[in-house]
Amino acid sequence: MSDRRPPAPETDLSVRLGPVELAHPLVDASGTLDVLEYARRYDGDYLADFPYAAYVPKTVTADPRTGNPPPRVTETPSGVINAIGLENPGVHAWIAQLGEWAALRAPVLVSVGGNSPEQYAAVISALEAHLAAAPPGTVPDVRGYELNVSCPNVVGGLQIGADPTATAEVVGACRAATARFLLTKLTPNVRDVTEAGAAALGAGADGLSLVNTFKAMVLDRDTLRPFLGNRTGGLCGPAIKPIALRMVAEVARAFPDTPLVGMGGVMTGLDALEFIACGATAVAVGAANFTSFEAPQRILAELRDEVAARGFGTVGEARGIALRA
Amino acid sequence: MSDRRPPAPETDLSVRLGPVELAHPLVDASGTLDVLEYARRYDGDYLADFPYAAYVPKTVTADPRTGNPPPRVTETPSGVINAIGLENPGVHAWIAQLGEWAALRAPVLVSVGGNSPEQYAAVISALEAHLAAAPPGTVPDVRGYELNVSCPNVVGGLQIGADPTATAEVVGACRAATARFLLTKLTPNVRDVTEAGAAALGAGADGLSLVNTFKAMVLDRDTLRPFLGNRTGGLCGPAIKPIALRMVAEVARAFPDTPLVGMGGVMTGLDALEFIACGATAVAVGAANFTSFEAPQRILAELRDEVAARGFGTVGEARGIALRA
Amino acid sequence: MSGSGQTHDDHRQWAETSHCRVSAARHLGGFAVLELIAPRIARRAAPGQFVMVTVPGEGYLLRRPISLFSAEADCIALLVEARGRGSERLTRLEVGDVVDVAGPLGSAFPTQGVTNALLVGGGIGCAPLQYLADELAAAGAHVTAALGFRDFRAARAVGAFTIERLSVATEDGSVGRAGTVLHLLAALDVAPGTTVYACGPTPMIAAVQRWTFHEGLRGYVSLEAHMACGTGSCHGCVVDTARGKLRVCSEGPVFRLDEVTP
Amino acid sequence: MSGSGQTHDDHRQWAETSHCRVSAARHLGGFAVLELIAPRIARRAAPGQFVMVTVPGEGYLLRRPISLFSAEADCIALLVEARGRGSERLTRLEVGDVVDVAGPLGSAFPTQGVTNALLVGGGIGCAPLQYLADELAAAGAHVTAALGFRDFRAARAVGAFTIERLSVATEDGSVGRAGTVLHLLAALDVAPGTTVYACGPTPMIAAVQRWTFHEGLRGYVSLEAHMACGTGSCHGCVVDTARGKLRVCSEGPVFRLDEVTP
Ligand SMILES: Cc1cc2nc3c(=O)[nH]c(=O)nc-3n(C[C@H](O)[C@H](O)[C@H](O)COP(=O)(O)OP(=O)(O)OC[C@H]3O[C@@H](n4cnc5c(N)ncnc54)[C@H](O)[C@@H]3O)c2cc1C
Ligand SMILES: Cc1cc2nc3c(=O)[nH]c(=O)nc-3n(C[C@H](O)[C@H](O)[C@H](O)COP(=O)(O)OP(=O)(O)OC[C@H]3O[C@@H](n4cnc5c(N)ncnc54)[C@H](O)[C@@H]3O)c2cc1C
Ligand SMILES: Cc1cc2nc3c(=O)[nH]c(=O)nc-3n(C[C@H](O)[C@H](O)[C@H](O)COP(=O)(O)O)c2cc1C
Ligand SMILES: Cc1cc2nc3c(=O)[nH]c(=O)nc-3n(C[C@H](O)[C@H](O)[C@H](O)COP(=O)(O)O)c2cc1C
Ligand code: FES
Ligand code: FES
Repeated sequence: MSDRRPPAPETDLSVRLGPVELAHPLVDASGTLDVLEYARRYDGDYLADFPYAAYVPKTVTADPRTGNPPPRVTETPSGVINAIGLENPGVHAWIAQLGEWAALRAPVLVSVGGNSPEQYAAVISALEAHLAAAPPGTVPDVRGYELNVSCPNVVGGLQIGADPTATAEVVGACRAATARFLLTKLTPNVRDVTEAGAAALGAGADGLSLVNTFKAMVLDRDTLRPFLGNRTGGLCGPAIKPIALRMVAEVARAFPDTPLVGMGGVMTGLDALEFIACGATAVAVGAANFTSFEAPQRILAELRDEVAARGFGTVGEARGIALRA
Repeated sequence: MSDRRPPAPETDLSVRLGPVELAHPLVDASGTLDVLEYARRYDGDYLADFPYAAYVPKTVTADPRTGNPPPRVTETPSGVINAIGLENPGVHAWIAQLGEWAALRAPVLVSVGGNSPEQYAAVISALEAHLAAAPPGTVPDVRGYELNVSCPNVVGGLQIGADPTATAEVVGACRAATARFLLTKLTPNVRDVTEAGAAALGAGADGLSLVNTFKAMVLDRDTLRPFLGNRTGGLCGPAIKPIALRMVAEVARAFPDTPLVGMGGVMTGLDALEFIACGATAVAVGAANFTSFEAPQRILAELRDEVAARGFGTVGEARGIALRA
Repeated sequence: MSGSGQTHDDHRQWAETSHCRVSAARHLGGFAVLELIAPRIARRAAPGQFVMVTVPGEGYLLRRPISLFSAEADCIALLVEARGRGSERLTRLEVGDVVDVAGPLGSAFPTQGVTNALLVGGGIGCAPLQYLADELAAAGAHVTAALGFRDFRAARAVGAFTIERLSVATEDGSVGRAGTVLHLLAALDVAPGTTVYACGPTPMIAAVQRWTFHEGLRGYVSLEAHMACGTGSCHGCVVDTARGKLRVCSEGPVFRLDEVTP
Repeated sequence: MSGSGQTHDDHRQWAETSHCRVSAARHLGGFAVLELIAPRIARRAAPGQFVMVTVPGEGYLLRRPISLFSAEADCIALLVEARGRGSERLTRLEVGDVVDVAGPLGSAFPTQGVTNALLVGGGIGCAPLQYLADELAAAGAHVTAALGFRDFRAARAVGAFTIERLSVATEDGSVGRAGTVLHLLAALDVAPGTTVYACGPTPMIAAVQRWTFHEGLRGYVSLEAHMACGTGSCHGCVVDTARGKLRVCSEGPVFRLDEVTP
């Protein structure tokens, strides 16, 4: 919108993502913001000032992973491609770090990855055991999980999410391991995104998040060989937003009362509102975090303005309005 | 490339797309260039000066189609979305116009659409009958067909291409109707693009073209309702190029000796060369036609420069080099 | 998006002018009148036709259709309203900037044999009417124009017009008569046989159509539609007409008032 | 793309300067030295650190990592080579243009207790060495620099440097000594205990590493990697080191010469 309106801080932006109360709909997309790294670069108390309504850390797996060979990231027309390959220290080392950000003043949804139902469940069981035993104040406020069955950059990642049966097995194993809120993150690299969604919900997931990245390839200008060390990577950013919106709308139509986290190319408050209009409960911001430290604050301010300027009393009033016949 | 080199017109750009000799690898993508409309706006003899190596007209169906309600097109970040809905006059009216561009000095690959194997075959049979009876000079040089089983904007379009069995049925019916070169145009809206590719080749297709557009959605800024009259549309342009390249590479790897027409977001000569490096025999240019009347000439000149500057004697030497281990 | 910057000037068979220089620019708050040096376009143009303008800078894939506001000698002029990203960028063009422009495209307003002309415009739909008025006046016709705008800001575009018999209405009454352009028409003394030329938003077109039928007048209308190619190739810009679905960029933008169904 | 233009200046807890004005720009054919007014960055910076620069205009999603070429009072300077689209755009910045810059980021070259320093740079890898030389010299160290370039064009960057004891080599012999920076090193009289600081292309780093081992010297290296976040968040920029995979933007860009495996 070209003419900026005065901010309208009284607009109610809070939403309920299943049992999780969010101050506003924006969360970070897994793998794009590290709360400890941000805290290191911030002059104030970042754990108190955390701008997103919930924190989704980078996917953690049972075993430590070294990830893919470099290069791992580059730019495409209106997009970003990455092939990190789920580099992470493994759940035990990850748990050992929890104390460092225990003071985070936002609910946490832990992103979990793996190659088999057992590996996913092992991450959750290890964390649940730790949470049950941890003295208050030594762990962050973990409210739930996001099962990343959709990473295109690891063996077993995309494969699980593209196969409804395999998805249901992972979700079932995780459901048995926790009573907390359970999201399943869907891959867009399928014919019908509602199939894996139905499988996940049928196996006990409480909600769905989508989309993860699109499997894609970029060539090196000079050699015409695949640029990324992993040859292929996952495409995200504004380039994919129209496809992501379509998929979120399909899922919202198929599962009307299900908590949904929509994502894919959100760069502005209007983008976020579009995902909500397509039925998302909350909206995750990924690549936009790479554009500025202050991207979340800006997008939130814009979302507030957009909601107010359109006369919605609450952001919930905008939910699903693109789906009406 | 920032520093332009002198053109190298001696570089051999010719390719063989199955039995069809092409002066260079560039063809237009179906639905993005109308040869008669261009001729109307051209000062010279456009049918003689046609810049592409082959002409792929807009998809024609057995029955006349009025297409989708407006709006039908708009821009997205680095992309274009359309929901034309295969508007066309039907094969009989279409055949009646053939005389007007019979002088086109380029081979023609007729794009064919429909909702059933019979409808596809009916288009081909009608055209074959006409071609067999037509006096020389009254029809263009039809060399083959491109079966559009992948339009996301009509009932039966995407559905066929996303279903290998349905794809095979369409291809089989068309194979029985013609001895000419038969391409099948694949949809990217699938988990594994090689499945429909294998089905098409198994049923008698001579080659494959890909990708058609990605099913996507854009909202109206003001109303937050779907912008396109058809609600959803097909996304193309540079935004999708990384995904298209990945799919072309997958198909080229799976079917190494198959004629392939690669497309999706080609705006420059380097883009075209990238598709060739990923295994494409020829490259189709779609949305770039919307940027300038002279886009094909520019892209061809750039391709020639790129091929020469990299020391390839022929464009064929670049084919598939991104696929090597 | 690359590409468009580098056209090959040896292919001169197209009425497409790359690196078209802005020779004058008037900025009217939200609008701009841009004069461009484009001899090949100017020479062929007729009122009602449009050009496809490449928005300078990365990130604009499609060209924007803009009507000819005037065409004289070597120059064309465009009246552009900042509506979205691309048109906003165009209104910020300055003298010396260069843009790529293709045209003239589409059908023109028939003017032959017209002695009395009534030009009716709403909002930015007024853009093609100046050129039309000039041509009609040059051919000796008696030209009256009625332009309607939403408010004061939209009415700034009036500053670009030099039509002699010109009346203006704004819905909020801030400029000219309060009301729509229909109120202006009702107040006019329209000679029988007057040819009506209309351009503007759909509800206005519908109202003008009803009014001309009622008055027993004939006329023409210039329509807008979202375009991709602008060359009749993509079938993106179709509108319903009495002759079936027609392309605004190719069969239009000018249609007979009685054949469109706004 | 949008977005990056509009930052909220009330969130000042980040060393991120939006609308950072270019106060001086020197264009050296393919390179540019840009001086930017960025007090919050300048105040905290140390040699070896870098900034993430938003390329102005639509169509650049990722920020570009650029080393600090100098930092003094309220200003920082960057030495930028036009390599691809984005860096080319940056080299075209002019005085008065504004860019968004975040930093200082990453690790700095350790300089404490250094009395003899040998700075070895290859190509645009030379960029962080001027700032380093200034700091070392200010701390009383004896600084020698050896810079290698491919050819005459690449060597234009030398014009930006004001290091006193500076020798230059070009592979084609067009400027300075013919050969690589290794040939310069071989000709130098290096005091024992000299600290080596290296930055440049991977083969040069590997050669310098071998040379320092052979000479029994210690040193540091600044590495490059393709980056997305620049903030340690995405794990896009990892390199193999003796300490495992480390992030260039967070644990680096400066590493000990003996811990990297180029
Ligand atoms: C035949 C014709 C003549 C026109 N003449 C003029 C004129 O003289 N002066 C003027 O200011 N405007 C004119 N317009 C409208 C002008 O084309 C749009 O305002 C402009 O394209 C909007 O682009 P944007 O980037 O600002 O909008 P955005 O909404 O950001 O653009 C997104 C896409 O939608 C298209 N689009 C958006 N609005 C319209 C619209 N109303 N009509 C057609 N396409 C649209 C754009 O071209 C672009 O492809 C004309 C339109 C047509 C069809
Ligand atoms: C810590 C660090 C410090 C640097 N310091 C300087 C400096 O002082 N001066 C200077 O001119 N250059 C420096 N570079 C290199 C500079 O970042 C790249 O040349 C620049 O990003 C290229 O962008 P482009 O748009 O021109 O290239 P494109 O290839 O068009 O960019 C595409 C993407 O690849 C990335 N990319 C391309 N080349 C490189 C590269 N060599 N290293 C990292 N990312 C790359 C871009 O950032 C962008 O995201 C530094 C790099 C790093 C990592
Ligand atoms: C560098 C990078 C790393 C990512 N890592 C993860 C990850 O670890 N787990 C995950 O579920 N998604 C990961 N994603 C995907 C994002 O969470 C998100 O689904 C995707 O980027 C689309 O959102 P965007 O367009 O806003 O970036 C990653 C994306 C990027 C760009
Ligand atoms: C306006 C428009 C109309 C199209 N019509 C057709 C069509 O009739 N038949 C078809 O097979 N593909 C059609 N396509 C798809 C293109 O042929 C092509 O597959 C796609 O646009 C990807 O190429 P691009 O990114 O270069 O545009 C159409 C695309 C556009 C943008
Ligand atoms: S815009 Fe393509 S046919 Fe009119
Ligand atoms: S660039 Fe993201 S971790 Fe270094």
